[in-house]
Amino acid sequence: MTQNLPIDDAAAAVYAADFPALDQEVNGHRLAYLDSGATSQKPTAVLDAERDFYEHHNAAVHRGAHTLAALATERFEDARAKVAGFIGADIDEVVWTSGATEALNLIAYGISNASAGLGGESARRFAIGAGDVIVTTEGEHHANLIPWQELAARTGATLRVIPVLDDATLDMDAAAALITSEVKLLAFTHVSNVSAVINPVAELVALARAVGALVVLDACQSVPHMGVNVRELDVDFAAFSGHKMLGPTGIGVLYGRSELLNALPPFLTGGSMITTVTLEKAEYLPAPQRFEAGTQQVAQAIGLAAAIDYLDAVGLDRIHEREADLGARMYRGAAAIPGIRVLGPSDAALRSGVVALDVEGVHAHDVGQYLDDRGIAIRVGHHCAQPLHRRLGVTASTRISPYFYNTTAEIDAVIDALGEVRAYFGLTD
Amino acid sequence: MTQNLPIDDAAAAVYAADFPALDQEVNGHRLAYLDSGATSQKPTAVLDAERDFYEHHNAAVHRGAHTLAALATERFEDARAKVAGFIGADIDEVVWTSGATEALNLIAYGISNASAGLGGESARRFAIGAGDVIVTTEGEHHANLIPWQELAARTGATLRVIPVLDDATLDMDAAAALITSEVKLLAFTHVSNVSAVINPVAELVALARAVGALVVLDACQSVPHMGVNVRELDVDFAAFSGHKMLGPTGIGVLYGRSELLNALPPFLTGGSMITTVTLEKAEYLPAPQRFEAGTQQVAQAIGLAAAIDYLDAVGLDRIHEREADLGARMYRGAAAIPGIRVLGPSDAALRSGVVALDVEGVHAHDVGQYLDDRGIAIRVGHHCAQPLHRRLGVTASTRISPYFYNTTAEIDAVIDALGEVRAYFGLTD
Amino acid sequence: MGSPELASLYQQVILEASKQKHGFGLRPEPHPSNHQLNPTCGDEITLQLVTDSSGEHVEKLAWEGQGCSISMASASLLTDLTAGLPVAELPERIGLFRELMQSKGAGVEDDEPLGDAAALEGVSRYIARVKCAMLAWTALEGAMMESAAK
Amino acid sequence: MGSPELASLYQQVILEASKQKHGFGLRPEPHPSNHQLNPTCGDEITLQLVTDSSGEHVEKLAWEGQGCSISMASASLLTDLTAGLPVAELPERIGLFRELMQSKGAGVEDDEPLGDAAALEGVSRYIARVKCAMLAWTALEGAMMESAAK
Ligand SMILES: Cc1ncc(COP(=O)(O)O)c(C=O)c1O
Ligand SMILES: Cc1ncc(COP(=O)(O)O)c(C=O)c1O
Repeated sequence: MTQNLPIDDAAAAVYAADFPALDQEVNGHRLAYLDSGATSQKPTAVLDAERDFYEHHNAAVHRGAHTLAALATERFEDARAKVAGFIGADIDEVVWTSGATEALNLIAYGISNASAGLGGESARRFAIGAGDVIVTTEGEHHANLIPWQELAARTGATLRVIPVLDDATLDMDAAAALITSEVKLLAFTHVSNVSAVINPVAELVALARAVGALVVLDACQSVPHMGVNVRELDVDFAAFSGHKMLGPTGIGVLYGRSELLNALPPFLTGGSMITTVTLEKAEYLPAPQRFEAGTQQVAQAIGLAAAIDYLDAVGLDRIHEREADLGARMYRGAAAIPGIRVLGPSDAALRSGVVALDVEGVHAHDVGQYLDDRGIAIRVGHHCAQPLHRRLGVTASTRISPYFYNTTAEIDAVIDALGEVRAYFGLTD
Repeated sequence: MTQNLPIDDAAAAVYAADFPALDQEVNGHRLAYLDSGATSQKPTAVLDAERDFYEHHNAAVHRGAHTLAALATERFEDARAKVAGFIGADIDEVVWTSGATEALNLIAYGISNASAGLGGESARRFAIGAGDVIVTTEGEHHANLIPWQELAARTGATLRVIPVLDDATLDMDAAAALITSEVKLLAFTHVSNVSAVINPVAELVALARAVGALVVLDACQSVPHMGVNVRELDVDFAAFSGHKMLGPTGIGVLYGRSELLNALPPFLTGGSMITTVTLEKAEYLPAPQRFEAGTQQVAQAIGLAAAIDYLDAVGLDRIHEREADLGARMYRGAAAIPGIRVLGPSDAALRSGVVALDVEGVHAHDVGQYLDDRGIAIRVGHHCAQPLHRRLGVTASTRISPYFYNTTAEIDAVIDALGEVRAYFGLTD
Repeated sequence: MGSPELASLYQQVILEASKQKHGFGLRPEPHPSNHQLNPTCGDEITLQLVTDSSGEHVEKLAWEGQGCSISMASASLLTDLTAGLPVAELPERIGLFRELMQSKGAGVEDDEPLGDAAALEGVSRYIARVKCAMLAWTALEGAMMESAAK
Repeated sequence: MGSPELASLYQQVILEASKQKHGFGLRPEPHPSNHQLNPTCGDEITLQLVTDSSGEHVEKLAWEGQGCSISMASASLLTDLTAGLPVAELPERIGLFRELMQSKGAGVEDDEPLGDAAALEGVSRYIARVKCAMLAWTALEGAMMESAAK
């Protein structure tokens, strides 16, 4: 298959062959894994890279001086450079975390610590308190909502939430009204993990810049699926997880503008992030090390670098295009079935490849069970976005989230099954 | 080799064959890996367990309802049960973290959050402020010192430090004097990663209990090397890392007494740790889930469970005995070399298998380089324990930390090299 | 069409019970009660334990909630099973049901004491659904604890 | 005995320079200065840039610190190299030395401008030690920045 041609079913099948987990039977059917929005499968190249590290270079990083330790450090830092290149950041702007959730919490606690007077003079710019406002949106994953609720509770600041419209797109008029001069931070997701909405980053950044607020981007559902350049998006911080982009579990990334990372007080403290420690006090290294206390996820960072090599070889633009096709096919197929309501906007230009839907009269758990019986793995529930589900009037939804290794045949199998599910549960109309 | 016989060199060589990384040449010599105190090597069984998970069960845990997700959840929770059994805890007393450093920070931030009024009525017992005292020791790894310095800075509490004596054992008279009724928390390491000192846990716990203080045990250097039962030790919290006990990087454990974990406010917030989330507020699940926000280190937890199976098969008592032998041999050999000073106590009963030393007139980096030239991997530096090094009058030391896969021949090779190193650098006496 | 396994999960008696929801509707007057929630999907149930005047027999369970067919059917079948039973016998039945649910498809030796609720055996093959089936039963345990605490 | 590689790392000129420590001892009067620390081992150096009255030529570097033989030798050899040099030439020499250190054993085309400090080439084969060799040179850069800021 050529890098220049779009990904078709034949190409997808070739890619799929690189993923051992995709090659299995579930309940007597070949697995159709359509839950990549929760976590992606891993190609052999990633598993090999991790294993190769453990078998040949495993040692403490940034601590040892012996040969293995030096090699391990080099590979670990090469992985950081790889991630930085992938998102258009400088090397020292990439902080390893255990996942996107920790990355978002890191920012919230860093601000909390600055607000408690820690971090010295340079940290003052982050301090917030009563009268200050944090803004997020109604469409967020809990990981980009609760940390800000808690930050507000710790500091006395107020949390404002930009509402979404009936089609789950942001109410931009409300956004303009809510982002006032008291706003110190605006956090929003690039792409929704439920409604598939791709948020208007440039407009939101402009609103934040106009009032001098920091911008935090939840890039969990964009970085794995489309080309993302943090510099072009002009955000201050961005967070994403390795496991959703072919990488291992247990590794995530915080991007932060260098100047900000070097001013933000540390979050986790311990070994390898200090210059001098006395019994009274510790002096901290510059970023990114100041945020990387303790032994890091070394093998996982190296695995993530291999995942990026794989994604780069496939091409993010091709991935994005393919997923848009699969998503549109899914959307059309599902929307045509009586009693099924697809969440999110109908305009394909506003959507990622994800499709979440409600089957009238059949609980999402039962829908999921019916699909699982055919070897189709999709996710049911609130997908860690309770407020959004509440707003859209459903407790739980059924979510189909494809990746570039999925085929149209798999999408069609879902559509077929969805066409039968209401009858199976005794509903007819 | 029989489980009942002590580990001898033949047995150690058989174990070593399970560790691919040990079977390589470094600078033309067979690698002698004596840096397990920093991070251990991994047996094939652990690498296979992780890979098997990725190839057959990889899916989101505690979120999905499809077959793979259910299997992944089951394996993940089985791993937790394995860890719990290993340390004598109940299943819901084991919290996954990215490492010991995060585990210790979790406690510190939980207390911080309680002190800021979060966590409701039940969290009040953790709240501290001006007038309250936290106690740690001069012998700690930075991971068990800086989080408490920062907690004190955030809350206005005071940090007291139990000094060590010249042989790096704790000054227990000072401990008794410092642990007064104002003390709310006592944090200390079970085994020092530098001086090899095994601290008197029972005595320290008794001092803490007498004043109603919580006890936090840094078990990083004990759990991998000796049988540890948290219930018998009667500590409130304990922290350790998977990578030092044959497990993957990126996984650690916080043990906490059930009653305490369920009262402590959450630390990281996000998905999978809540019951109900509104735009204003989140309700949290009971422990351990309330501390496990976001996608967890699933493959790493499963790898750690395989590591525990391996350790159990070898037997912790045999490991402890073997390391004591290797440590004693190293101690005797090094102490007999003119110009070498071994740190820590001379009484073998007070020591783990670790030996840190100072070569008079030769900087530890140069000693390390000389050993590395022979394929001997040991660690040089302050080993994340600057205050202890300062107290012992050295900036950096050379640390030999064996595991059960090391042989006496490797120890003897270190002793030989140490015997030459001063001459090599032009020192004679 | 579903597989035979799926058919044994969604037996007719279960699908019907999930629609009929015996016991649905809370009583206005206070009774020992409990609320349970399945955090993955947001499903929930509030259940009241209504006893006769002596307090020794179940008159009827009353509950409200929303959830998948398994959780609704389970609440309905639990209501049928417990009507008129001595309160003292409840722990044993709940224990037996839990055992059945945790049996991973193996069943229990004697499921007679569970009446029609034994039809939920198929759930035990789907670990992710056990929580759904247990929801009402856990709520009943909670209500009994509240009643005991008084 | 060490390997030939080790011998090329610890050449006689390096071991001697590490003991002689040319330039050791800070001046009491103020000069542009900088402090550098290697966090792994706690090694550190404080270095003063002492210029002639015009400020255009290095009179001599003055420094204090403690560290491994590589870091001490490097400070000593840097002191020898820079004595009398035009300040304007320092950035190029430092840049060349950094290039040499990052060459992973490959060396640089022309290391003549580094004088005896070129003997540190062997360090470039040991990534973990590059920081040691760079310590004094980074401190000199820092001191120059301080001097420029005035
Ligand atoms: C005694 C002790 N405490 C804490 C730690 C920190 O562990 P980690 O770096 O795995 O978080 C270590 C190891 O580096 C240690 O030896
Ligand atoms: C939009 C979004 N934000 C945040 C997260 C949290 O990521 P993680 O669970 O990997 O920390 C997810 C995935 O679950 C997500 O889809």
